[in-house]
Formats: sequence, structure tokens, C-alpha cells
Amino acid sequence: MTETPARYGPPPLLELRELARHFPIRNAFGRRIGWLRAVDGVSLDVWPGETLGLVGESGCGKSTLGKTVMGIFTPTAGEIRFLGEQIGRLRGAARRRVAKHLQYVYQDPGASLDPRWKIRRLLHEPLIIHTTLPRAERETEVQTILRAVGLPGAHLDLYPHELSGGQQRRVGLARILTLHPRLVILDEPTSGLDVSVQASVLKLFRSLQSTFALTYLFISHDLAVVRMMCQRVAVMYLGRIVELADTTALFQTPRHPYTQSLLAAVPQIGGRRVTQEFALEGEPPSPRQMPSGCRFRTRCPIAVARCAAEEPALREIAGQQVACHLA
Amino acid sequence: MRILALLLRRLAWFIPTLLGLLAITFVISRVIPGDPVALIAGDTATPAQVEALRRQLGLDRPLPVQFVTYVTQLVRGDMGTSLYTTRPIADDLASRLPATIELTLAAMAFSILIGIPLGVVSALWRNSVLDHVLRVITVSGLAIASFWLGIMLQLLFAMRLGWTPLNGRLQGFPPTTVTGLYLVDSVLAWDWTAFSMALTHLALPAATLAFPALATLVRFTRAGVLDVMQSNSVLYEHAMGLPRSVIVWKYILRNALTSTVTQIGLLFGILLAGAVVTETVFDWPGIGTYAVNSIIRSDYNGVMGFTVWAGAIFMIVNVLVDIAQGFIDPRARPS
Amino acid sequence: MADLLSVRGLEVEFVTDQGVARVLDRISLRIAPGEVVGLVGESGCGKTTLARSILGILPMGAARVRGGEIQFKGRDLLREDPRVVNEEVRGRAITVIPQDPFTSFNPLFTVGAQVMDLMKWKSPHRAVAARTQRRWPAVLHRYPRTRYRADRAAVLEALRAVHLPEPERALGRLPHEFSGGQRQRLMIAMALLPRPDLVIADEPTTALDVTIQAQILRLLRQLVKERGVSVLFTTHDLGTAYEICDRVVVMYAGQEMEAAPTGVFFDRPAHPYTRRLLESLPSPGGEIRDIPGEVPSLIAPPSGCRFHPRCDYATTECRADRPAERAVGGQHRVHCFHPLGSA
Amino acid sequence: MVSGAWFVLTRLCRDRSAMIGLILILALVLCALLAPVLATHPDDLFELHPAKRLRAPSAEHLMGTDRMGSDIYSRLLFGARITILIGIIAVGASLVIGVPIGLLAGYYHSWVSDLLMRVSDIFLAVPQVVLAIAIAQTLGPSLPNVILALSVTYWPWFARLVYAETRSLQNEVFVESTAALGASPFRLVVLHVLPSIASPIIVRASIGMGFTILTAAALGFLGLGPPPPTPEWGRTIAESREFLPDAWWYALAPGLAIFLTVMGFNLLGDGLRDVLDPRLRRDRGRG
Repeated sequence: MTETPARYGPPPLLELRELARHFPIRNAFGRRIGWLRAVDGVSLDVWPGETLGLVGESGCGKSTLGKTVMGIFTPTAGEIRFLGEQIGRLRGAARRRVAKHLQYVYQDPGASLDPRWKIRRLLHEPLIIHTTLPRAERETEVQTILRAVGLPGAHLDLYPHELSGGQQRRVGLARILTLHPRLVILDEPTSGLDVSVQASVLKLFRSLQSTFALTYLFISHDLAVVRMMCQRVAVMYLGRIVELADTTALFQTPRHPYTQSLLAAVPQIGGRRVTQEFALEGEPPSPRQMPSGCRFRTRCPIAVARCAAEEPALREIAGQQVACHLA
Repeated sequence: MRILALLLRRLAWFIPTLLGLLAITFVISRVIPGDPVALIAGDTATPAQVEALRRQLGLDRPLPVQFVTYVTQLVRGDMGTSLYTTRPIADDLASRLPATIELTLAAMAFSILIGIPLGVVSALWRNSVLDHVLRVITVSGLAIASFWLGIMLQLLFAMRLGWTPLNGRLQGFPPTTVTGLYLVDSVLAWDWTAFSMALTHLALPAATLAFPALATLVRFTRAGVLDVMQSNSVLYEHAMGLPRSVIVWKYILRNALTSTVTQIGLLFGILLAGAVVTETVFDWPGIGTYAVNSIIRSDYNGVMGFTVWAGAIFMIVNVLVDIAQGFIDPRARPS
Repeated sequence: MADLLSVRGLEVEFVTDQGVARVLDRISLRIAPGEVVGLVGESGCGKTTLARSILGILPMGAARVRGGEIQFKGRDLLREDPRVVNEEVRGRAITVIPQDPFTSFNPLFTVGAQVMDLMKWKSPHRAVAARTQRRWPAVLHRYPRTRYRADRAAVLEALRAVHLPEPERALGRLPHEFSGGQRQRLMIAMALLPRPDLVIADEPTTALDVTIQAQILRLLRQLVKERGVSVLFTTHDLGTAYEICDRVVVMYAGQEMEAAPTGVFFDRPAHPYTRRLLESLPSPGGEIRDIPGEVPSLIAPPSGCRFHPRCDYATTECRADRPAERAVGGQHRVHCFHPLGSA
Repeated sequence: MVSGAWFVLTRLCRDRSAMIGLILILALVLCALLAPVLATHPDDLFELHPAKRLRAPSAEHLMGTDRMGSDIYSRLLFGARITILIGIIAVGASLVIGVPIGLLAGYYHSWVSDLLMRVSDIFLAVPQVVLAIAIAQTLGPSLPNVILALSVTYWPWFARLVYAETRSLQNEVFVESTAALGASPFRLVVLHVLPSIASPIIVRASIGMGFTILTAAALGFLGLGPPPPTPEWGRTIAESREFLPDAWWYALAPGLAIFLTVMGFNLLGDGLRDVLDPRLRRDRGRG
């Protein structure tokens, strides 16, 4: 990767090489008639301590990417290297051990709590799975984490439904942090939230990141949030990364036409009106029937013949990586 | 196209399921103690005679061989001979099938035509007096033993009031056989005496059989309608001011029916099972009474034959239900 | 200009297992002809309930209207015969664009069947039926041939107007065969077909991606401005409100906080809540500012101004009484004892 | 767990029909336990009184006498024991067979789970009574054989239910996220999945009791139940047929007993469904 690793001393925490995850498409008879290429050759490094944003519209494969890294889906092809170890092909108990250092936060961490368990038992569970700590030490650990996410110890004896949505969210995060993971994948953590709640959630993520020295892979469709939270941003379209750059650069000089349209589509309060200026026509094609060549060419305002013939690879232009022939 | 694919998929499972069913019944009827040969041969037979008979019936060969023999014969339409009537089982069953079909179809039609509208009304006027009355009736319908209900109906309508005959399918000669269903045949023959006679004979057993099915349909339709009434699409239709009767009887009903129709398939199994008992109570000359008689006489060929037929009919009905489902729900995808 | 719609002092309660929730607390709202009004607020603030109250489709049994009135073109929607409202107002004079284009179509009927059913009852060419004419249930009524042809032509025209590809074939398809954006285009077409005076759009772009949202917003704004239709646009997304609205009304926990023309609203918010709301929007690279505390329960809401427990400027006055509406500029009105920028 | 049971009980008490169900079942259990005490003629279980045959209900014989001159009321009480025995053992055995199969097939996605479900489908392809009749007939009429026949034919219902519930639970965020946390399949299934699907299993078990009792009575009616002099309800009805319409009480009493028992379990099942499974909660107050 030509991205400047020198800026961060240690090697990357997570390395993806040509990672792919395809889902079979079956016809009415149950025969496979094709592949849905949800993630299709993604290479990416996540450096310790950073927050890497992964943005794209629904169906672009960003969540599938997160779940494949997490081991919820097995990769169809490519490599996942985490802390220097190949984890993409691990199975069973060996794979489950990786979860100690690599955690996944669902869109609503509150929904990840078993409604029949009390908070205390829920917070003890990860420690029971991954450590051999005696009960008393686990309890100390649990108390510490609970304070870190800003909840009183009295909540330990409650059931999830007795807490407010915001408190459930904090418990969900605490559950993951008891293990002190190195990398946390945040999957659409602010989707569906009101702005004021969103602000509280983001604030919490930031403070937890500094407290626990976390590295985030921040998956989101919200460009404004990504811009605020991430040092680097990768833009995905139909299973591929089309642009990867430092946040400031990406937002100031977007080089891929898709990134440009995406930025143009976001309403800017006080600025120009999207309803008057936005030009991108049509909708993304189905990932079941991928266009030849560049995947964006069917909607691209500047596409030329070459775009249909040849799929552009990521290349570096002034410190930004762009997959476009014309950039 | 979708419906065709669905049909083929279901049919692909048809044969293995039927084979599995055969295997289960076969094992049950042969492995488990109880010697039919000794039963046929009679008390006076010597062991040598019994053995000879056993060889003659092919029951001395290993079980898998017997099974293969049975299946190959079955494929040729040969279900063996009844040990009791000494006629081919297939013939026995075929001659009795129309009676059972007439009974179950009548019960089915009755429960669908009454049950679905009642279910809708019950949901629309939920917690009204009507809803509560219907709830009591449906709960009873699922709790009542059909043989007892049949006997009670006989006691009241046949014995006390004399409105209907006690049992049987007809007195006198049946109308010219076309379909084997007396109601249909008598209409075709323009024979209204036979028609009314067939109808009065059919009334009690059909009502007995229909009651639990009716109860199930009311419950499912009610639940389905209530469910759909909460949906966003119905909220939208209300917001756009469509007339209430259109929303209910066109949009909600069709949505609710998708789950009700699946129930109809399962229900047919209940009806078929109920037919065994109900036919016994009403001496209805269908395959149910035949099965019970075969059981009593240890006629395993008869029992096997009935089980295979019942299973096959049940599966065919469920394929038909899938097709109906395909028409009601155009999205229906096989899974 | 006379108001097209005016809601005054509307109070709505919901009966829940936990108690009675006071979802709308004396809400007032006016919409002028041709005006696009944004109703902005966080989830649970009552904006959807207000929209449904105007339409008269609050859940029966659970919801109770305790007071207030809704005047629309000189008729009192709360007190008029519900059947007349259903016949003449809903789907004709007031139409909707629903929140979720994925579930708002009936999945079992083709789009054409649903559009034509709407037109059968709500076509502008259809005379309003007198009540005495109704002898048969509506479901048995015929669709007059000549009107069907005219309506179908109008439908195709409308589908072209919302840029739906292949309108003829689209009518024969099932809802799930369309993408979210296409379905929302269909919904817009259906909302405009009866030639309404007012369209109530309830979070119509929330379920869509940004690029699709931008397309839909542009289309909607263009069409309503062309036709001079008023729109009540509820949203929790301030950016969307900025894009499409002429005027913005902010609600919080069932109370109205502030109303102002869009430009003024985003430039000089006068209510502390509005100000905090705008500040909590993500800003590039900047610090994050949230609003401490959580949205209160509506079953036992705070006294007085419902925002006071989270407000930096709250005084005893705010706890005791609900602030009356006061004007801080031409069309700029605020419900606050301590409006910003006035002191 | 105790608080959970208490919660369920208090909620059940507010549901009128569930209460009726509970009362009916308690009454049945009491009848069965106290049969020797409650019975007016406990000896009539085995003794014949040809002189008193087919007497109409009276103060001495509350529900009349049967063809042997035995007191029907007393025999019904003892019959309750058989009914409960059949129901509990058959449903219990079905649970023991069906639940693990359903869990395994539901949790793992492989050809084994397909096979398991196919096998249970085959059982479901034949109406239960038919299969039970075939089994009971080959085994011979006796109480254990009836129970065996019912168990062998009822387990697929549990397997199907548990399978479907497990599959749908796998889409729940809390199950997926606990797996992502690194929990082993065993931990996940036993500590998270099973407790979550306990409610539908309990509901199905209650309704299954009713259903099984009904089927058992049908077998008894067809002469495949426990042989005389066991006071089995279904066979009593079969016996009564030749004395109709005169000895109407003979058929009425056992039929009502079956009806009330099954009704009790069905009502309780419905009530439990409302209390335990909020997804299916009956409409109350909601629009």
C-alpha cells in the first residue's frame, strides 16, 4: 500500500487483501444461477489507533465486509490478517478466540442483549467465555467497565427492558469492552438516531476510544458523521472500494465521480440546495447483474467507452487512492 | 412460471416422502409382534400349514426384500390382496374413495364458506358479543371429541327429532355413477329425490367433521385479519380514504387468506383423520371404515393401503394448496 | 392570505399499558395555500401523531382527542361526519406520502390495481357521492368504463411526471419488483393524482439512500411548486427540512417550540432547544455537542415547558407555566420565556 | 426464574379464559388424585351389578349406571387418572425426542438438519390418528402401547416448532452478537436459544396435552385403548352406543369429561401464549 504507514509506527492491525464474499443466487428450483458479489476484491489496512470510515449506500457491501471480517460470514476469496495472523480460514474454537481482540458493535447495541438475562450476567458472559478469572475479579472488572460507560452499579441487577434505550446502548458497549478488544467494528452505529442522541453516542465512542485505546472500523452511510469521526475514509460502491483517502482530502477534493455525487447529495444547511443542483440520475444496478468494466459507469456523468471495457484499479493520485480511469 | 417451479419442487419431494412413509408403516406393520399369518390360518392350523401360508404370502423372506417387493408391486398399482375380503386392496379402496371424498369435501366447503367470513367479522368487531360467542364456539370446536359429537348429533337429530337418517350414505339405489359423489351424480341424473336423500345422509357426518375445521379457520382468519389491519399498507389505504368495505373485503381479506390457505392444507389432514372416526360413527362406507375394519381384522395389507392412500391424498392436497397460495400471493417463492 | 389548514390547541392522548401518554399538548399549526411547511422534531415528539390527527386516522380506542380543532378549507374536520370526511377530504383534498415505501403498498396487488383502485374512488373526475346513493357496499361498485379510460391516461401521465421508467409496464408489476426510490416516486404520483390542496408527507425520504433522497426531494419540490400544492412535511432530519421547506415548525415532547421561515430558522434560532438541536448536528472535525439528558416520558411529562429539565436557561417560571407563543419577527414565533437574541 | 413464574401466574390470573382453563385442569387433577375419596362406588371399578344396569341418574348414581350396572360417576373419576397419565407421558416423551432434534436441525445448517426435518415431515404427512391407529393396532390394545403410539406420532410437532423458532431466533441480533462475542454453540443453544424458545414450547405442550388426550380417546373409542375393565373414557362412549337413545346419560357423561379436560388445556395454552409471547398477544386496547 502506498498509503503512508510511516505516520503510524506499528504494523497495521487489520489487513485485507482482495477480500471477497459472494452469495449464491438460486432460482425457483434451488439451482444456483449466479453469484451476488456483495464484497468483490477489497484491499484495506487499518492502523492501530485510527478510525477508518467505510461509507456507501445500502447494498454496496459495507456491512457484509464488516461481518466477513468478524467471521459471521466466511470469505469466498482473499485474505484477512489480524494482528499478523491469518484469521479468514480459521474455524471453530480457534476462530472464536479471535473475538477477544476483535469485536463488532451492531447498529443497536441495546438489541444485542438477551432480554432474559440480567445486566450483571450479561457483562460477566464475555469474561467467562474468554478468561479464567474467578468470579470476584470478574465482578471488579465489570464494575470498572460499567463506570467507564457512565452507568451506576445499581443497574447490574436490572433486566435490559428496565433500562432506557440509551442505557441499553451503553450496556451493549460495555459488554464488548470488558474484553479490551484491539479493533472494534462499528456497523451503522448512528443509523435511525435523532441528531441529539447521535451526538451523545458519538461523544461516547470518542471517549471510549481514548480510554481503551481502541481502533475503529466505522461503517456508515452518513457522510457528515464519518467526516467528523474518521481520520481516513473508504468509499464503497457495489462491492468495491472506489476511493480511499484522508478525510480532509476526500471531502475537499473528491476524485471519484461517485464520491463527488455522494457529497453533492448531502444537504448542507446554510449552503447550496441539493434540490436545485444535484444531478446524479438513476439508481445503482443490482449487484446480481454487475455492469462490465467500471461498476459506476451506468450512472457516471463522465463515462467514456473505456469505462465499459476495462475495470479501473485503485491508483494513487496526490495521496488519494482512486479507482477511475478519468480521475 | 413461479407456480410451475413450485409445483415441480413439491412433486420432487413427493416420491421420497411417500417412500419414507411406506417404510415407516411397513416397519410398524411387520416388525412389531403379532402374527397375521397365524390369524389367517386359524386356530386349527398346524405349524407346517402356517409356514406354508407364510411362504405363499412371501412373508418368510428378509424384510428389505419384502419391502422392495411391496414397492415394486405398488408402482404397478398392486397394493396386495386383502387378507379378509380376498379382493385387491386397490379395488376395495377405489370403490370406497368417492364416499370419503364426498364427505371431506362437503366438510371442507362448509368450514371454508362459513369459517372465513366469520373470522373476518370476528376480527372487525373484536371484543363484541359476537366475537365472544364465536370464541367460545371455536374453543369448543377444538376441544370436542368428534366421535362424541357425532353420537350426540345422532341422538338429537336422528333418534329424537327424526330429521335425518341415523347412518349410512343412502337408502335404495344410488344414482348413475359418474363421479361417485352422490350429490353430484344425482344432480347430473336430475334425480332430486336421490339428491335430498344424499344430502340428509351427508348432513350429520359432514357437520361433525366440519366443526373442528371450522373452528380452526375462524381462529386463523381472525388472527390474520387483525395482523393485517395493523400493517402500513392498510394504514395508507385508510389515510387515502378508500371505502372501508374495499379495504376489508378486498385488501385485508386477501392478505389474511395467505396464512389461512396454508392452514387449509393442514386442516385437510385433520379432516382425513377425523373421517376415520366419523365414518365409523355414521357407518359411512368410505376408506375410513375400511381402515378400521382392516385394523380389527389384522389385515395389514389393508392398513398399509389405507395409510399410503391417506398420505398421498394429504400430500396432493397440500400441493394444490401451494398452487392456490401461488395465486393468492403472487410473491410466493418456494423455500 | 387565508389559511388552508389551521390546527388550534390540539390535545391528543394515548392510552397505554403504563398509563395515559399526553402526546400532543395544545398544538397549533397553520398552513397557507402553496406553502411547504416542515414539521421537525425527534422521534416521539408527536409529529406523526399530528399528521395522523389531521388525516383522522389515529388508532381507534387507543388515541383520544381531548380538545382543539382542525379547520380545513372552512370545515371542522374533527366534528364533521366521519363518512363525509372519508369521502370528500381524505384522499381527495388531503393526500399522503407515507413514511415507508417498502411496506405501504399492499404486497399482493399489482401497482396498477392499487393506483386504479385509488382513482376509482378519488379521481378528480369522480363526482362526490351523496350519502343516499350508497345502497351497495362500495366493494361491489363498478368502475365506469369511460372514466376508467380517462383516469388511466391520467395515471400514465403522472407516472411520466415522476420519471418512472416504462409506465405502462410498471402498472402490471408487483410492488416488490420496484426499488425504494421507484416506490416513493409511485407514492408521490398517487398523492398528486387526486389533485389535492394539501399533501402530508410523513418522513418520506427517511428510508432512502442519500443520492436517492436527493432525487426524490428535488422531484417533490418541483412538482408541488408547479401545482401550487401545500405540503406538510414531517422529518427528523434538519438537512432535509432545509432543502424542501418554506417554513419550519419545531416540536419537542408534544409541544410546539418554534416556527419560522426556513432561512430565519437556521440563521437565528430563538428557542434554546432549536439552538441545541442545530449544534448537535455533526460538524466537520469539530467537537461534538449533544443535549444532556434524555427525551422525557409522555406519561408523566415535565411541568410547564417540557424542555426545561434539559434547558440551560430554565427558571422557575419555565417549570410553572407553559410559555405562550410570542413573535420575535414577522413570521418567527417562539414558545419560550427566554428567547435567544432578544435579551 | 421464580419471579418469572410469578409474573406469568399473575398475568394469567388477569386472563379470564386462561383462568377457566387453569381451574378445569386443577379440577381434573383433583379428581384423579382424590378418586378413591370422591367416588361414591369405588368398588364398581371391578365389580358387576347386573341388577342395576342402565339406571338413569339419581341421588345414588349421580350419572347413572352402565351396562354392567357400575356407577358411571365413579368410573369417570378413575378414568381421569388414565387420561392424565397418557397425556403427561406421551407429551413428555414427545418433548424429549422432539426438542433436541429441533434444536440441532435448527441451529446447524447442513444436510443432517435437512434430513432430520424430512423425517419429521414424513411423520406429519400422515394424519396422526391414522399412524397411531396403525401402531396401536400392531402392538395390541394396552395402555403402554397407546402412550407409545401417541409419542411416536406427536414428537414431530415439537421438532418442527423448535426448528422454526430456532431458525427465526438466529436472525435476532442478540443471538448473532453473542456468537460474535465468541460464545460456543453449546453455550449459545443451551443458555440463550433454549430459554428464549421455552414459551412457545410450553404453549405447544399445553395444547398438545389436549390434542393427545383427544386422540387417545379416539383410539379408545375404536377399541385400541386399554382393555376393559379399565375405565377409559373413549371406550365408555363406544360401549354406550348400543343403548342409545334410551341411556343417553351413558354417552353424555364421558363425552363431557373429555370435552372439559381438552378445553382446559386449550384455554390454558391460549392464555399462556398471550402472556408469554408478546408477538402473538391478543388485541387488548391496541388499535
